[in-house]
Amino acid sequence: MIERHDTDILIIGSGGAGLFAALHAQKANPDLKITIAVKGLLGKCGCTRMVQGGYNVALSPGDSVERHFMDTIIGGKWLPNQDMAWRLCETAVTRIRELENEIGCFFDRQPDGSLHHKAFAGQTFDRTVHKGDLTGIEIISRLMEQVLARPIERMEEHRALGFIPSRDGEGIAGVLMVDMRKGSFRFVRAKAVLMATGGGPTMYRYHTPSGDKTMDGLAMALRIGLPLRDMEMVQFHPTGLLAGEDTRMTGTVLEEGLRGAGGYLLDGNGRRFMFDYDEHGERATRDVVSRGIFSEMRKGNTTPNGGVYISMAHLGPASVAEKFSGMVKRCGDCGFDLAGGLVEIVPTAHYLMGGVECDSDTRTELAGLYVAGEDAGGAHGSNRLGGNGVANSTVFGGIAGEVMAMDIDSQKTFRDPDGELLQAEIDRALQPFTIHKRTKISGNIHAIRDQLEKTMWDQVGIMRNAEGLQKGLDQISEINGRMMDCGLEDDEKVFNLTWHDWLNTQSLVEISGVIANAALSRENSRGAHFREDFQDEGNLEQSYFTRSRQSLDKDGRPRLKVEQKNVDFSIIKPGESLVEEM
Amino acid sequence: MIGVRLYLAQRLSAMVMVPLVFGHLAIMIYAIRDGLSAAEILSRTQGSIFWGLFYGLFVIAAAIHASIGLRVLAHEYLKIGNTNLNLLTGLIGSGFLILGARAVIAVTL
Amino acid sequence: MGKLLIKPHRQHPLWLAFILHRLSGLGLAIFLPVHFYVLGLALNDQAGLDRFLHWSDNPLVRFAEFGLVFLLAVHFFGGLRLLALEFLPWSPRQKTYAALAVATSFFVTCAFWLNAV
Amino acid sequence: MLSEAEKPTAEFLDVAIWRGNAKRGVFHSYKVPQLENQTILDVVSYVQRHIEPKLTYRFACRVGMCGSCAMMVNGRPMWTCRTHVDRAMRGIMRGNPLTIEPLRNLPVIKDLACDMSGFFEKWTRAEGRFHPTRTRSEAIEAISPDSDARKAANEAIECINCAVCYAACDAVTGNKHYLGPAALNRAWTLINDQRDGGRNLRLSAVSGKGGCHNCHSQQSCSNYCPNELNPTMSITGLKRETTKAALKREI
Ligand SMILES: Cc1cc2nc3c(=O)[nH]c(=O)nc-3n(C[C@H](O)[C@H](O)[C@H](O)COP(=O)(O)OP(=O)(O)OC[C@H]3O[C@@H](n4cnc5c(N)ncnc54)[C@H](O)[C@@H]3O)c2cc1C
Ligand code: HEM
Ligand code: SF4
Ligand code: F3S
Ligand code: FES
Repeated sequence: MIERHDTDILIIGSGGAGLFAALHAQKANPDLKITIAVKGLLGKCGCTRMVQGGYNVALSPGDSVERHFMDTIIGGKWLPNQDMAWRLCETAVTRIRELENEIGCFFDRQPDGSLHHKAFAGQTFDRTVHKGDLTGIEIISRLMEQVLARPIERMEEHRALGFIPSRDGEGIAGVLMVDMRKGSFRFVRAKAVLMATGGGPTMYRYHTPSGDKTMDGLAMALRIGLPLRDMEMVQFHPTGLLAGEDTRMTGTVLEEGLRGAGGYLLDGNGRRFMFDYDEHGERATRDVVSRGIFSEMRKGNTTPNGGVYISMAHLGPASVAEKFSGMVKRCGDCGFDLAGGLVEIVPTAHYLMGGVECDSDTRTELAGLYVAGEDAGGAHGSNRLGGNGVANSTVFGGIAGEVMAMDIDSQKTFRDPDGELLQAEIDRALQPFTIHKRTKISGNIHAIRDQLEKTMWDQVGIMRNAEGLQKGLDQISEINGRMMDCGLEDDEKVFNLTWHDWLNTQSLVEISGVIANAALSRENSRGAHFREDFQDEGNLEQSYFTRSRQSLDKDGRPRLKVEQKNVDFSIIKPGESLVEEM
Repeated sequence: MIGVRLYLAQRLSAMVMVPLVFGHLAIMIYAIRDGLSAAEILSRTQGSIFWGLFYGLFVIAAAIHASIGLRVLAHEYLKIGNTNLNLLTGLIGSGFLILGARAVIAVTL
Repeated sequence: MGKLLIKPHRQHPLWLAFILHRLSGLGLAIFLPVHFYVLGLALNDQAGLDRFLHWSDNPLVRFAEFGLVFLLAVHFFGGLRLLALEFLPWSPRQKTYAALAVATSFFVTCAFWLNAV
Repeated sequence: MLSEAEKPTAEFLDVAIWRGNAKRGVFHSYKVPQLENQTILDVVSYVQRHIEPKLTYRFACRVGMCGSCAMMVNGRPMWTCRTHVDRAMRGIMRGNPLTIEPLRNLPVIKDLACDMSGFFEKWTRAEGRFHPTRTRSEAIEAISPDSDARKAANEAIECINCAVCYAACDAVTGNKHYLGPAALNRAWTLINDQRDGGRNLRLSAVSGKGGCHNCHSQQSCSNYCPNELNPTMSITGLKRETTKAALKREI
């Protein structure tokens, strides 16, 4: 019933991290068998493709890796893992050259032929390299072409379900997957596994990431007891499109530049409100604007769909249509007049800074398991700079590829999988069918996910407090209970999206619990984490990050423990700087 | 199913035919004003090296052009494979050539 | 436009121009051998050729001839359009050219026909 | 904008969705509540969420970047996440019921999801990838954004590999070797990329039995490309360059 398959290196996910890992591993050792397994089509899912703004890299004269590093640390409010942050800024320089010179990306140029760098919020230098406002498409399409042309095995529409450690628990033996097209299980043994499923906070009512991202990787890591850090750190983008409940357009990003160019945010009555919250008005930072909008929404000063408006018309519809042609066209296709009318918006969950703990070589606690990209925690601390996301996934994806190839060089055999765990993971994936066999009731998984999204948005969202977080936790556990009553008729597993919706929701529920617990444990406000009951940022010198880890209690029930670990200021301490004039 | 060489042959033959067809159309419009008779046609063409070359070239170009054109149609609509296609192209081409040569000889010699 | 006749994804002017070129080419390829054969009659049967030309005074045959000239004209001007499209720098006015090609072929055919009757 | 008469008035849309597998399939009818903000993808999602849980389709980004969600809507290929229902039902596109089918020219896996591997295999076969002439240890080449070649390269670059053009093209339907508009469009960008070292390789690759010369300028590709790219123009460029190369006996 379960098919077996072997490979040397198994990569899960085909975003910037996954594709880079494959290319680097292959280059490091062309004899290795390398497999990419991905939930959608290779290169056509995930968020690297959706990158609009661009890629941060210190290339211009006058800019420096030190400067980029300092911006990253300060942007992350001293929480980043400094070794990772340094590695990120340093390697970004070679990575962008590799993207241009070897992979074939073409980034926008200045009239003199050199790379164009644009400004991005939170940075002391214009260092964001881009291809118009479709940078991600250029990066992923070019990477994808290179991967397609090489002997790299592809398992498309294969969903990873569980990491299976070895019998002795010393390392990873392989990954359980379901071939979504056939609806059948496959166990893939590998000497090294890279987790690059890209996190993605899609458990919020409004969210930007692609539909395939549902925290599967983090949930898998959680279940085998790996430590997750910074899980309370969820970044919200202030301007997501608000188009109603039943459309997938809702939550998608409206460009940051609209505010920068002078767009107004208006409440339901047409009043500009951002100056009530910050002297910079609409041009304040992402988190401030998100909180401003959220406050108005709480007060009920909302538009018909419960958000606020963005208005550009005062800048002249024609010039807006020219300057933001892509955005205006996208809105137009969907029935909105961005250039001349009012468009409803709402803050939207964008990025998860938290992830699996690892070292700056992408190694996790479990031998043979590596992590890169948005799944990895640490590089951004409490807040990610715009432009550091794709840099992060491409930098560490490449590193993972090399490190994996090196690490398994002397490894002759596969690890022996823990059969019990494998069976447990299969049973877990089959749960909805088992439930249905027992109850004969088909549940409504979409209603459950809606409930989860509402809970996370209301209680564990942009502004948090102890009472709400506790309420959120209670609701999450209630939702978890509903999951266990939500059956699915077992008559067709072939490409059954509703089964996958069930599995998606399950991953989201698991990780939502972690986010809420971590948020409850951090009693200060740092970066993306804002506690109404603890608005102070806390002592910088004694900065700590949260580490969440799940273990089984003596009755075999999962228990989550959240610890506070001191940040290791391995390179720089609060109050110091690597850059002279800062 | 054609590669660059067949493509070129087809386009070049088309270009060759451009002035020829143009000329032919013009003459036809002029010539048929008061009806067409065998004698009339022949009196114009017989013994003329010019018309011999003119129509000779046309026949060759048309043979190349049409055989490749029909090859494309045969492949796309009848799903004929490569070997048979080559055969077909050759057959059609020589058919055109033979019939055409016979016609040119008939009207010019 | 007949949805059944022409599938929706084909319902745009340039596809119609394509199919017109294709059908006219096919028509010519079928007609030309016949034409050659008829002319070849002159080789040993001038009377036969005359009989044919006489027969072709018949209105029905006349109409068919009109069709053939139209085919040639359509394919000729359409072919010019294609050669220009392929060998000259791109012009964004493809639809205009396609329309122009068809219009010119009508014009030429009419000229031919007016002369003939 | 829609005239009053053209505005769909019904509260429910009549939708016919093709369901089946590689071997056979039929249309199923559904009634979907009509909303003010509603894309074709939303209609399909509604059916899966509320009526037919086993309906299979594909999407990822929801905003026209990933090219996963293309389908035939009222007989025409288009991205569904960025096609408002109103637009699909206007003018010549109008259809009642609204019909939704998998893309043409690709084998169906199930319902609305097709197997795109052939499409990407042709992308590779057309040498649709960069051949480097520099390494990561060298500086990035200075390239004027205003040169003609660069402009030509940029014009064709923003392809999301959605296969809408591929589904629209009858040359693809007729000729299984034909590389198709998207792959050739990509090859053209690379031909114009002065950093690339694979020119002759690529010109040969697009000159074979499935090459650019099998395009008959139907221009359905350019007509339907949701990103307003013009593969026809790219293909004519390839035809010219391969012609020159063939005459010079470079390929
Ligand atoms: C709209 C948007 C705009 C952004 N703009 C920018 C920007 O301008 N600059 C910037 O730096 N960053 C930006 N980001 C963030 C950036 O896109 C991400 O941080 C980065 O691309 C993540 O890369 P990744 O490789 O980790 O994951 P992704 O690219 O998201 O890839 C994850 C992959 O894992 C696969 N996967 C998921 N679950 C499973 C499973 N269970 N089994 C198998 N495969 C699975 C997915 O299908 C996907 O292929 C943006 C993000 C969004 C959503
Ligand atoms: C000056 C005269 C002509 C010109 C300029 C011309 C031009 C062309 C061109 C450019 C094509 C290629 C279409 C494509 O594949 O995209 C073509 C196809 C074709 N031509 Fe001609 N042609 C001419 C005369 C003829 C004649 C006289 C015949 C008939 C004997 C003919 C028969 C065909 C056929 C059968 C095709 C294939 C149709 C297709 O592939 O769609 N052509 N022609
Ligand atoms: S050329 Fe246009 S239609 Fe074709 S795949 Fe690219 S984006 Fe899609
Ligand atoms: S539709 Fe097809 S025939 Fe050519 S112009 Fe486009 S590729
Ligand atoms: S879902 Fe990505 S293009 Fe439509």
